[in-house]
Amino acid sequence: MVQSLKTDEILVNMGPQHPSTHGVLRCLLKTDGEWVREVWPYIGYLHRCKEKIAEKVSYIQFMPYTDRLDYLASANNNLGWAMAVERLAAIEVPERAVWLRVLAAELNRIASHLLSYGTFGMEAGAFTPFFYGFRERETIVSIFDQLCGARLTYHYARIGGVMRDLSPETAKAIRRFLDEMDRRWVEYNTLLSDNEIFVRRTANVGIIPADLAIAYGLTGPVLRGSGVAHDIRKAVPYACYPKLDFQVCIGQGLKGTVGDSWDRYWVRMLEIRESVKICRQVLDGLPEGPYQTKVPRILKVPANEAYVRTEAPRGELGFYVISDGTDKPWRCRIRAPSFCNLSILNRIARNCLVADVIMILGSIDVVMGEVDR
Amino acid sequence: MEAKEIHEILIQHLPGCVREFRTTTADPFWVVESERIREVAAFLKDHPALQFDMLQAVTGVDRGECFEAVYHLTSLRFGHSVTLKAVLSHEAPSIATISDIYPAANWHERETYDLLGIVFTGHPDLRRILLPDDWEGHPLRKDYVAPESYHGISNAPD
Amino acid sequence: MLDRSGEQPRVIRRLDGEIARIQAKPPAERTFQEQRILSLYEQLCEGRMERNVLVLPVDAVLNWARAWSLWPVTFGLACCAIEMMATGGPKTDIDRFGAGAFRPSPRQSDLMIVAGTLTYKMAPRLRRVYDQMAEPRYVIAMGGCAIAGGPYARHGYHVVKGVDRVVPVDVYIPGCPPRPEALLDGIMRLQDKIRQDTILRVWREGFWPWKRKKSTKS
Amino acid sequence: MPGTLTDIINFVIQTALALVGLDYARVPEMLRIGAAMLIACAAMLGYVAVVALFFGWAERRVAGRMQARQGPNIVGPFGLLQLIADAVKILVKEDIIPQTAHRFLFRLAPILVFMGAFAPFVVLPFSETLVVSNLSLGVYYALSFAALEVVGVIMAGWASNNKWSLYGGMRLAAQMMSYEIPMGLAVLTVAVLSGHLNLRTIVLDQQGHWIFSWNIFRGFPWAFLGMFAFYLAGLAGSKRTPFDLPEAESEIVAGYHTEYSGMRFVIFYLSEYATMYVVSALTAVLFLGGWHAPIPRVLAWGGEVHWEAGPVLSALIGMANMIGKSFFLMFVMLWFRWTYPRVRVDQIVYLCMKVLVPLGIICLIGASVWALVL
Repeated sequence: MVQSLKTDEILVNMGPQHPSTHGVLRCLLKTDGEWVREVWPYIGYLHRCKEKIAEKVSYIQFMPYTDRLDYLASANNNLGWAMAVERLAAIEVPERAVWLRVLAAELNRIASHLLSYGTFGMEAGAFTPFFYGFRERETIVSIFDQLCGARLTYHYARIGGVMRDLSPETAKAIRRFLDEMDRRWVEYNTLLSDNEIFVRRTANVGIIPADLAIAYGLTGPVLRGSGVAHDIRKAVPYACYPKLDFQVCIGQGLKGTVGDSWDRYWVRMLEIRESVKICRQVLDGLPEGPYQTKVPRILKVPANEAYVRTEAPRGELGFYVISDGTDKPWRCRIRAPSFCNLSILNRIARNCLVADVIMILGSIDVVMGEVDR
Repeated sequence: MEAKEIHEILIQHLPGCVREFRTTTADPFWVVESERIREVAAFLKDHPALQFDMLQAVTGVDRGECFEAVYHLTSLRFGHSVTLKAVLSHEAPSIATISDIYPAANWHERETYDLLGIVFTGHPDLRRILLPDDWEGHPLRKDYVAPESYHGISNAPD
Repeated sequence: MLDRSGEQPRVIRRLDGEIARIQAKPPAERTFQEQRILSLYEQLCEGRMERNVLVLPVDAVLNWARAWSLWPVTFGLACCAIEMMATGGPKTDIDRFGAGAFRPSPRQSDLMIVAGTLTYKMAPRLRRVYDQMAEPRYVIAMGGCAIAGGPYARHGYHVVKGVDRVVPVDVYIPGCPPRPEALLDGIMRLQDKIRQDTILRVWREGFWPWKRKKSTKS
Repeated sequence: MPGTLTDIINFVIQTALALVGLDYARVPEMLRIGAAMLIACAAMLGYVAVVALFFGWAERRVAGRMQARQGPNIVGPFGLLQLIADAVKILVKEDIIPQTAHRFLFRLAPILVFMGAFAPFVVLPFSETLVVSNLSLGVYYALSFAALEVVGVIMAGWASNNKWSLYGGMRLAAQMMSYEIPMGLAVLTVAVLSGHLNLRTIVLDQQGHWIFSWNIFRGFPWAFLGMFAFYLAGLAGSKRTPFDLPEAESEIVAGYHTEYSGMRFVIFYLSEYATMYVVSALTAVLFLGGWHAPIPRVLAWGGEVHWEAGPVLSALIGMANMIGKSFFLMFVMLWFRWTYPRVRVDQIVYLCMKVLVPLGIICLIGASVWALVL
């Protein structure tokens, strides 16, 4: 009887144009009715040749391209590239610039997590969180507008410092936003995090055990959601993070198993709060002084190589740069967190429903600009 | 753990594996024998004092006369990391895969194959990952020339 | 060339003798000036035929409806897609213009906002989405990458240098990425373009279902 | 005193013809009934279109308000013409039938769906007199026609020859087949309480003391629980969030109407709002006292004081009550949609089979016991 009821498996192509694949990801699903037996992600639909371009343009010229890597976290990417080049060329950065970079990076982390909150809600079928997330994100974006004149591609951290100093008005606007964010955070949780339907959609879905997460090289909230307290800001302290007081948030399986989609989502929500805390500390402890050192217009970097790791909103962003004494890098490898995080999809999205694949994808929160580079 | 201590453990347990240990660069690196990369990777992963449990990236570098495969490993437990390099021939760059030791290497190796044409022998699914399947050439090679057009779409600048 | 009523506008009547003289000449002997006059006259007559009392109200209603109900297809490629989403967000609410109903299916949408970099791997898919859209359909190329490859135009071996190499584009919005206000402006420019449209254009290509070519869309 | 809307129309026609000196009685009876029915249906169709347009607009405005933005506000005052623009545009849009689709079924599907959504309007009473056809098995008729929609949607999903459409169709099949059970059980609860299946009689039965004679309170707690079962099942039947799986756009693109464009898409759109209205109106009729006013009779002319206010005025007031209740319940649907995430396909069946069906059975048994005891 059971044998005769066996149905056929069909292959369904999800993407590259699909409302919830975060851009242009293509997933090939092998489905048996609503059950997904296997998922094969296909990437490269946004391969913009970043690593080749890095070899063709100078160190300073490559900075705008890092903006467009993970376009939701430009400030973090700028920070990573600036740190990599400064380490290769042994450039000292003034203390104020370091703090300002951290301020920009943390604000951007909030913005990125807010967008992730919104799109995750939308993928679960709730539209309103998307607009709530965007409302606060818009405030951050306008702060960046004041800070560096751009809304999305900030180009704020420059090699040897930052682009502009923080004006008192902007500082005030940031403080106002941080106070507002505390209130909104509670509102977000009422709307989505504690919603019964949402919890049932995400808890116990797409569980990533800690050892699997490490084996696949996952980083960021995806790794921390599995209960591994690994944060580059703490593990390999850089910039002014050692002087700041913040916590590494990990998934604890509050609604289900440790490492499920809800945990990953919750880690992001907690990180918003931690970032708010960091921003306050940065504003309080911002040292006086210059915000930029003199860097030659044609920056020739001696033959050297370095792998510089920073904590972007999606995980470990590594720049492996090999210089050869000219003003252009010989090779620049970008270790994008989303690329590694996505590679686990095939492993965890098995024997689940079509709707679960969407939730797992949303909880991993990939940005295709970074996956494909 | 400092790089020097790691180096001592390496040459003690795996004699003849390390061809060179360079500390002059910002990040020290080991050049290992390309035939023994699997052995080194498995050792680094399992040794109780090292425990390099996470592979961060596999990178291919076109050095002009040769190719290099670069592996970045880190240990979440101890917080130390290493950079391994394997030198490959320019004519037929090929090295054994470590994707069964580190599952994370799977996509990285595919990408390196795609962009540089380094063949990872034993890889379960060595296909192009970023570029279309019918793309010609490996773009990150230094002698790569971009195609004139692709499927009838001109590549010439305006 | 004359319209059906036989009435000519005064300007044309004054030119009548001149036109007749030029028309009487064999085409090879006409001077450049005369050719210009003749072609202008023809254009004027054609334009006049399209502006009649039957067509104008229909045009007005249809163009009004089309201009104020541009449903975009949910199609984001890269960075610009974030600004496209921000345009739908609370600050610059694109829904005010009736263009906020993002449809997941290209069949039901009128507007494709190509927001971001188009790559060679993606180009056939973009073309396919465009092909699947129902007429009348419009395309906005948003951002430098969609216009001409943007910052990737020079060294990007895998980037299509302008989305107009794949699909016809109605409005280009420069910026990297354009601000939401710029996208709104682009939509208004598209509305201007739609308002100049006339039903006669569709009529010539077969307005009635039984005269129209059978749909052969995949 | 005319009994139904058809009678009223007949009366009006008769009067109008009498004014020009023609005798309506000499027209064959079939023709007379047919003409009246046709006019009543046209009126209902117009009403459906107006409701759909109004709620299409309201949905976007309400969504805007809930999402801290404006919603359409440029086309016409308060954006009221927005949906007119949408309708005109989409009606003149190209109508695509994919080459690989089954042409006949592809065309038939929207018609069936709309039939299923529209047919229940015939028995919906707007006031004591304003009902197109006062069927004695009104509830039964409404529910059975609602089932026709499933056939249409499965047909649409299959004939499109698109995998996502097929998913949508199959999801709806599973969803509606199972949700008809709690719906029927809830209706039976009411039927047991009032002893009728005629919608007009059910409403007339709820006449009396303010809101306490309404079914939700009369059969407390059974009908009270039954209302929630009915409303939730109806929500699932009308494919609204949190049960909008057949057209879940973040999962299966646009579900069963992925391949539909232009005119045919409008029909799906219309029938979605029509179903919403039917469910809301049926809830109002079965549980919330239909056209009876919710305020004490000293303050209103609804309910039993109908004829004191004159037939026309009382009909209008009853209609206002009825439409008001239905619109409120529809607004609740919008509220749900812009607040809740979507449930998963296994959860939707779970909710039906393990929560609503037992609830419905308990209600039915409880109501039967009460009917026997009281």
